[in-house]
Amino acid sequence: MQEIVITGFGGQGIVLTGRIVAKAAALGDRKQSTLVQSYGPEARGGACSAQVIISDKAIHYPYITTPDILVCMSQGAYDKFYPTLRETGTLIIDHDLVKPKKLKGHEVLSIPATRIAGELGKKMIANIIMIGFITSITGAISLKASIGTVKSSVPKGTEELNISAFNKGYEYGLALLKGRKKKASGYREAGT
Amino acid sequence: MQEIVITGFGGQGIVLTGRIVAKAAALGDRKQSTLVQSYGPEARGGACSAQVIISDKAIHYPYITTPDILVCMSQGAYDKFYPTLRETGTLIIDHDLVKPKKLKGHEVLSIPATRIAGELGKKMIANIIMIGFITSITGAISLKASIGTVKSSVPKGTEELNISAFNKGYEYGLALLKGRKKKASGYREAGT
Amino acid sequence: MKNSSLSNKHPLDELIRTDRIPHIWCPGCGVGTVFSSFLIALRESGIDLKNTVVVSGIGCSGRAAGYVKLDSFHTTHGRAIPFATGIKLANPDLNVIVFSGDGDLFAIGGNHFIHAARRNVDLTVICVNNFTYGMTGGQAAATTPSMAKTTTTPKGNSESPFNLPHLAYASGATYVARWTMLHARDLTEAIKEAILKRGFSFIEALAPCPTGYGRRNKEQPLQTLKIYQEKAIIKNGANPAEADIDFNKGIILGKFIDIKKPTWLDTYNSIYRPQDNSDIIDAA
Amino acid sequence: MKNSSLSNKHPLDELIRTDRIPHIWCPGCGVGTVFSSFLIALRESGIDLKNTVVVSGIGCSGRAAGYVKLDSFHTTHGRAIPFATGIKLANPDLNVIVFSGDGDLFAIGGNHFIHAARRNVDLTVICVNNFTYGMTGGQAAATTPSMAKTTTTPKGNSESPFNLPHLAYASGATYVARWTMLHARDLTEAIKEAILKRGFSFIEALAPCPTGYGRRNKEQPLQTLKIYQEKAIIKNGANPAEADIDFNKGIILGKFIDIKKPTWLDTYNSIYRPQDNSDIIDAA
Amino acid sequence: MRLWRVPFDTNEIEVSKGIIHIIEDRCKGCGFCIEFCPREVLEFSDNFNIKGYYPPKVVKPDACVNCHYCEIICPEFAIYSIEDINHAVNSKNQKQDIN
Amino acid sequence: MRLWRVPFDTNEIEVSKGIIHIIEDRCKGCGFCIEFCPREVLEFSDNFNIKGYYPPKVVKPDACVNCHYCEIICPEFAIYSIEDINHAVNSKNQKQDIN
Amino acid sequence: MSKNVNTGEYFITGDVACAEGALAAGCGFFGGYPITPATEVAEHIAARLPDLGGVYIQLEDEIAAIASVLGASWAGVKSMTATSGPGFSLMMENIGLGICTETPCVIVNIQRAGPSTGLPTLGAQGDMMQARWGSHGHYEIIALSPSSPQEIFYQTIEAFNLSEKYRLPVLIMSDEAIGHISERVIIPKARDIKLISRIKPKGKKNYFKPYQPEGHLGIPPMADIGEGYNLHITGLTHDHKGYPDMTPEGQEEMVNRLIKKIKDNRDDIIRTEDYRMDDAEIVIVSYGVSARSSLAAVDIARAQGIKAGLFRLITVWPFSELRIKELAKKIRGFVTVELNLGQIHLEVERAAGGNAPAFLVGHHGGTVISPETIVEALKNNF
Amino acid sequence: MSKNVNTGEYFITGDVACAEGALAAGCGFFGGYPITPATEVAEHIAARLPDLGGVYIQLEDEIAAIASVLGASWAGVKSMTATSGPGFSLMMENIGLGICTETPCVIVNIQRAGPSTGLPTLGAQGDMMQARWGSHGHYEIIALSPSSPQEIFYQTIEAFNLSEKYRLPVLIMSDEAIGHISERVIIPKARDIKLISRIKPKGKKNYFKPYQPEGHLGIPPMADIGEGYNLHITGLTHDHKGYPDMTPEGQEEMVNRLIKKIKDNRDDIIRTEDYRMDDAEIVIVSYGVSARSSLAAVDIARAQGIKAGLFRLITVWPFSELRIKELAKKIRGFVTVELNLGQIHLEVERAAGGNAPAFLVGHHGGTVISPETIVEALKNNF
Ligand SMILES: Cc1ncc(C[n+]2csc(CCOP(=O)(O)OP(=O)(O)O)c2C)c(N)n1
Ligand SMILES: Cc1ncc(C[n+]2csc(CCOP(=O)(O)OP(=O)(O)O)c2C)c(N)n1
Ligand code: SF4
Ligand code: SF4
Ligand code: SF4
Ligand code: SF4
Ligand code: SF4
Ligand code: SF4
Ligand SMILES: [Mg+2]
Ligand SMILES: [Mg+2]
Repeated sequence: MQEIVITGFGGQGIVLTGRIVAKAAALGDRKQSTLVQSYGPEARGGACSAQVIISDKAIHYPYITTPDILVCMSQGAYDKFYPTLRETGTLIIDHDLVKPKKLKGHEVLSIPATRIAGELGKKMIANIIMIGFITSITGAISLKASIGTVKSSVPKGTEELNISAFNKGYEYGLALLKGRKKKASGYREAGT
Repeated sequence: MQEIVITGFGGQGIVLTGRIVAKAAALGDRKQSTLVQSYGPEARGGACSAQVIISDKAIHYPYITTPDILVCMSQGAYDKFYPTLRETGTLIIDHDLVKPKKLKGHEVLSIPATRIAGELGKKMIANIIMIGFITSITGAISLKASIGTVKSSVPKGTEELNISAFNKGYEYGLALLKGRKKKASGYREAGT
Repeated sequence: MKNSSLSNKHPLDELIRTDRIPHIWCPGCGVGTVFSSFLIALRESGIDLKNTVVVSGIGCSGRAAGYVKLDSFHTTHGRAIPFATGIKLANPDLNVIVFSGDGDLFAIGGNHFIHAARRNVDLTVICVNNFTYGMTGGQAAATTPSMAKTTTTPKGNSESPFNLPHLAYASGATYVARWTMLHARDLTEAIKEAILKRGFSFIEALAPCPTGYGRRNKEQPLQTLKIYQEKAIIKNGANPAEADIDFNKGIILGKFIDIKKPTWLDTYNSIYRPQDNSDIIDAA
Repeated sequence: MKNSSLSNKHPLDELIRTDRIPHIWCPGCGVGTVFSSFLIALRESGIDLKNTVVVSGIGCSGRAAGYVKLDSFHTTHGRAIPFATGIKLANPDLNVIVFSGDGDLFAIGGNHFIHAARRNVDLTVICVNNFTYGMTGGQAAATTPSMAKTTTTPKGNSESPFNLPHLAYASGATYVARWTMLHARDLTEAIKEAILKRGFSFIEALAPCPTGYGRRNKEQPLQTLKIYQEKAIIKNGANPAEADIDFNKGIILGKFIDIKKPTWLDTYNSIYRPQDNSDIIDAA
Repeated sequence: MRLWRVPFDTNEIEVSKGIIHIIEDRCKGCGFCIEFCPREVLEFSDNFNIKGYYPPKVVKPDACVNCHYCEIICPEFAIYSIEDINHAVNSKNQKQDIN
Repeated sequence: MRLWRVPFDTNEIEVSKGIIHIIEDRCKGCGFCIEFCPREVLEFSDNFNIKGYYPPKVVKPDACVNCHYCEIICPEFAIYSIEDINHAVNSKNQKQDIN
Repeated sequence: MSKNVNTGEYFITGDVACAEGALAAGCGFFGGYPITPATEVAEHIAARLPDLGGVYIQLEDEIAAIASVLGASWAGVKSMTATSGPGFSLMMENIGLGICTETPCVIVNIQRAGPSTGLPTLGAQGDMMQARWGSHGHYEIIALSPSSPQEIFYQTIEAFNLSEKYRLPVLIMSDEAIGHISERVIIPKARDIKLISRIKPKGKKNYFKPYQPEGHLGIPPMADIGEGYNLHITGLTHDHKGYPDMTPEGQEEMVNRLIKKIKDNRDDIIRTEDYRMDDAEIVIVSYGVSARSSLAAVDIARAQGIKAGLFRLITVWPFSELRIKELAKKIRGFVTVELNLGQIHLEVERAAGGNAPAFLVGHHGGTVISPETIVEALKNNF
Repeated sequence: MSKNVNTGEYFITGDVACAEGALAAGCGFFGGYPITPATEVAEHIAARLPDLGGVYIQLEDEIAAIASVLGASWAGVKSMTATSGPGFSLMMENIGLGICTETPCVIVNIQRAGPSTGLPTLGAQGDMMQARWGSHGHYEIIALSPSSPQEIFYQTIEAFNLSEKYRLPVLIMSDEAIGHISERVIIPKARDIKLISRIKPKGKKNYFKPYQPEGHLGIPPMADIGEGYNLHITGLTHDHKGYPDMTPEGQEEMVNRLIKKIKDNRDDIIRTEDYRMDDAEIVIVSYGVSARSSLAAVDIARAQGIKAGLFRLITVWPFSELRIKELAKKIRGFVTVELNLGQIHLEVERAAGGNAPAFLVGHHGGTVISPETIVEALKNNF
């Protein structure tokens, strides 16, 4: 079972991100999954989060108190949710929007998703980049399921743009993983 | 305890009749009394009745199934209510409006209240005449209480007319009682 | 006496639930006359009566649904119009007529009236305006004339009444007329027109309520009718804003509004299923 | 830079619950501007603010009651007007202002509006008309233009909107005006006039809802304001019946109605306690 | 009882002759038909019906022009007229009748 | 972003001079004040505020005529002007300023 | 003020007595809408109130009526409305607003037989559970049920007192029978009527928190409009300041307070009456008009040697749970008598907790249960 | 017709699944009014229904919405509306009309936290007793409570079936959590969905009595408008002809019928689910989203050696009284888990009748009860 919390502010497509991840797991990877979302006290804007659980067994209680994976796309969200992340959990952030503070030993996996999106000419697409990144970094959902779900979830005519955004995120993740492996092995080498 | 049911059709002042009798008992004679009224299924017009209980003790259940005194001011009301009259009960009718049928041995105490009212020039006053008649015939309420309550219950300026109507009814009752006594003694004489 | 006869069967009997006659309306009440005009209009309109339904709210006038021998509904107080709207939109083949009182349609039900008029739902709404809540014994209504006595305004009504045709017009009604029950022929004609009208049509029928209203305002039913006769000013096409009811100066009667507009369903169909319904839209 | 400066305190802060700022209104939402105009009007009117109360229903606009630092009530959906009526009649010394949305005042609350107008209860009603239900995410409202896209009319609205000034007029309102939030000065003036007006006064303030309405109809807030600017036709005294909002042909703005009539309380007092209140009646 | 006498429906009279039918026991005695018959055909009867009301009776049978007004205005479905096919009259006759 | 430029409030200008105050962290960046200032006094700032919005900044301080329009139209109580009592201008000066 | 109190002896209906009670309690605003069999309450008030300086207004519907009553209450005036089933149903949403905003007022329901339009002119006690649960969300309520015109007079005063003391809408759940019966009603002198008014805040106006509980009852003092407190009042979940607090914690704090103020003060709120209960083995639980029949039934039953007693609920809500629990341990059984098919009976059964059987003498409505029916049931079940 | 059924696999919210269920059931009329968190039901239907030949209309308020739904049903079309607490309160009067006139339709309540406006975006199960008792007068109702989007899909179909079969408004008492959670939903083939429609009258049209019970269920066949039966339908107490019958006897006959058709057919109506109940000593009674937490709690508890089981109410009303009675005799106790402060719990307690203790794990709303909280309660109470 994997418990993923994706957070940010209204308008960043946080819920859609969660929906694609959860849907990819359910319909693509044929696992069980649930998505619940929550908004802050305000009607719109403000903090916003999506909680996704992916599991091989039926999920009864769909709420997450201590996520395995926390994705933060805003500082406010980071400040609010970081304390809930498990000790063994994975922290993913948008590099330019979040400055991690008070880290309790988690490695910070960051991607400048919003910046890349800006470069692609569409700020709104940062969340798709993030999905790509999550896919490669966490392996919570398969590449096939993820990319297929992105394709079927975006407006007609924008598939190409979105897939290329997805790929950017995915590859950024792969590269990071490689680097991390190297680094990790490097450390090990040094250690031995 | 005396259970009085006054009946007729809407517009005859049946409920006011009941109210005056019950109020006279409660406020004039300082007894306990209750008044409940009921209309037929129709919004207005149709059968209409007032149930009055007069008692020296508290009255808990204010509904009457078998009245001691039944006053009928319409044929429909007679047809409906006569069967409920106690064996020992008193039957009072408006002479012109009710033709008693299927009598079970009750004496019929009748007064042409509506006709007398017509003679007084105000048909609407028949019920006050009836109150006078009830007062003298039944003794359920005292003359003083009854006349006082009539006075305080009718529109200002109409007191005199109403009192004279009351008196007509009251005296008609007295005369009837006298006649009845005579008759009764006559019968006895004959019997012995 | 060959020119008159006693009889058992009235020409309208086929449209009445005779097993429920006599109805509850008081002697001298005007609701029965409006109802009678309505039945004649129904008959004369030539519409398919099997596909005609009458919906009422609660009140003396609202009892009409219980006497007409058609599919008929006596709903909750004020809700005849949305109930009728559901009927009409669920089965557009039905002719849907609302027959109810001023309190029902314009006090508690006022919002439904203005919205149905705005939407131009194809309903015919007949309002018996007796200036009071007859059924509950004669309280002030939203139609009660200023200074009139009612059980809740014992010294006179301190409020001003609605001008119902004006309200109907401002809300979007496509047919608006006012008559009194004394103008039974005009009223019948108007109801017939309204029934045949495609769109939201509204008829205000003034009628005496001797029991609830007349009694307290010292008007015998025949006196009320006399006022209707003497004060009536027939002004077809009058501006509804000026169609006041003033029992001293005059009661403006007539057909005030009769315009063409696509109905709610016409527009809905044209937007949401243009293929299926081209003929219906033409008919609008 | 002597001609500008950063600051912490706004001149309206004394009228705002600054501990609740930022408010919930979206960037580009017009409610805040109408609210700001309202506060300025309040201040400029010179009325006793301690005796002034603001009542809202439910909706984004209805949140205004939560931000104004006066006695203020956020009631139930549609019921601000009767709630306010209770306040006013229970304590006539209070200035009672209703600030709410088009859905609140004219969909669910329509009946209360027309009746309060008919009665001429001395209230000021400010309606932020953003042509939709903003709070619930942008469904069609009774004010949504024909063919506009909303979450419940994905292919376009099949209904026609109310002409609110016409409805207000037909119901009996004594002061009726319409402005857009862009016409902030006129709006402020109008609100001030309405507040000082003795009688039922109504102001419709057009405002963008970029989140609920603009987004689906491809209007950025500034574009909406541009339409307000370009299509505005100011016609004081225009016949409300002709004061339509047509985003192509023109949006008629102005003060349409300003008449004198005794208020509900004036008449009630004059009938039911003439001795006590001769002065009040004079003032009407 | 009679309050005024302006034939209310004068301009609507059909030029024919009617036979009036009365369902007496339905009548509630409101007098609408009597009062507003343009030809004064009706009067209150002297006998009350089972409900205790005084229904109308026909007092000028020949005057009836079958205008149906009594029929429409009756709130009780208690009166109606039927054309007397044996006594068709033209408008001239009609006028004379009245005078 | 700028869509058009017809000084919306021209006929309402008070002939005085204003100092603009901006409460940056209240701003939600709607641009109303910038767009509709009759004197083009304002522009979007380059830095975002704590909420992530770009508030206005004053770019033509001398042009401000203290008309308060930005103040009224701002939905966030984030901007206002105060008369610069040291720089009273008359209408003539004002006109020259603009040209 | 003493003009309010019509001191004297009258022969009047329950509806009129209710109206007189309201006036005696100082009611200054009545927002009405006519409905049988409650209309006479409004009519009597409409005639009397203007002379007392108050206002009667008939609104466009019952929703507006209750909304206006809430508004008037905040304007500092004791306020009420009266209705019957259909109108009561329409008021439900705004009764919830009254509960949530802690607005004192009185709502009279002269019950008629339902469901729906039902029998408008005939009585029932079918809205008792609706009184408890008719508005959405979880809350507590106070409901009284009078058994005579004299009692409805006093209970209306009591209802105002409770509503002012505990800050909530208080219901009078009467019925057509009591509303329309006429009996002697004695209206005492003004000085013999004890009135309670909302507690007013003290201290600095700027720091006033309209929902900060105070005193031993835990009720926040209430500022009226125009007193300078800049109140903000909302039906949203709110904190002590009155500001929206859209969190589960805020919800818990608020709802707890609304519930506890009633639950913790049950002893002060609940009024009941025992009749021949001392040695009763069978306890009739009843209220309103049914309690009159029950009382008569107790006498008949006793005469026949059945040890019956009547536990009469004057306060129906909150329910006398503890007393029933206690009784259950020592008696042979309960019989609930009510003009419905078992509403308060459910509570009796629940509270009896299996310690004593509970039977129902119910009725569909449209009449009054006769004492004989009750005695019959006592015999059949025990 | 099969266009109605969106056969396939989806990842959708409960609200959308509810809408799809309605369409699959053949719903042809939706009378709506937006309210969080039920709006999405309407929005989805608004987009889909016109293509299927049906009509979505948004009314001016919830009262109009329910009234239009009743009207549409009589026009022969399966009809529904969806709302949340405040709107549900407003519908109460006309739900009573639906009950009294025996009008099939479906009303969905996606519950949010109350009372009053409360927490519009956060869930609760605070309207459960309102569902049972919210309209005036005494009546019975059917209410279902789904625990997942897949289940709300099926229950919506089931609700239409029950409403057509038993001729009454059927309630779906869901909650924000289920309305807004997204999960996999499988929509089967049209031919695998069993639909029930009202029984049509046979025999002579002139003598048709719209309220004459028929068949083993005792439900009157239903004629639609326009079929030539000259129906008269009223919310007044009525006889078999549909005519007003303003007598206590008429009342008894009618109300009895309305109640018996539900009570006598409980076995057919009530659906429940047992989870690890075989040897359960402690029985959790729950429904809706709370039943999900309860199910998780059962597993946790079992893992800790506590013999817990879940008795899940799918049909909440009529209440599974008999089952609880039975269970009470053999288990150690009940724990009711619900997002309110004890509503269904009252019924559990009553039905347990003292044979087994009943505890409550309740909550004020605005969140979901966690499995841990429930396990804790199991441990503390047993
Ligand atoms: C919700 C509700 N409120 C009040 C009533 C009581 N009531 C029944 S009829 C009526 C007034 C009817 O007035 P109107 O529609 O003018 O009909 P009329 O009797 O005058 O013909 C009222 C208030 C009710 N039945 N339901
Ligand atoms: C009885 C009830 N029904 C529905 C709702 C849901 N609701 C909240 S706000 C709103 C619409 C508000 O629209 P409007 O008044 O135009 O305000 P806006 O948000 O557009 O400013 C609705 C339907 C509610 N709170 N109560
Ligand atoms: S009370 Fe009035 S409206 Fe009702 S039947 Fe009698 S006269 Fe007609
Ligand atoms: S949703 Fe619309 S009305 Fe509401 S705050 Fe946002 S923009 Fe304004
Ligand atoms: S039809 Fe009737 S109204 Fe006409 S003339 Fe004959 S009797 Fe008179
Ligand atoms: S109009 Fe009808 S009810 Fe009236 S008197 Fe004539 S016949 Fe009788
Ligand atoms: S006050 Fe504001 S709007 Fe006016 S000129 Fe100065 S900056 Fe521009
Ligand atoms: S109007 Fe206000 S919120 Fe908008 S940009 Fe200017 S300062 Fe910011
Ligand atoms: Mg009326
Ligand atoms: Mg709006």
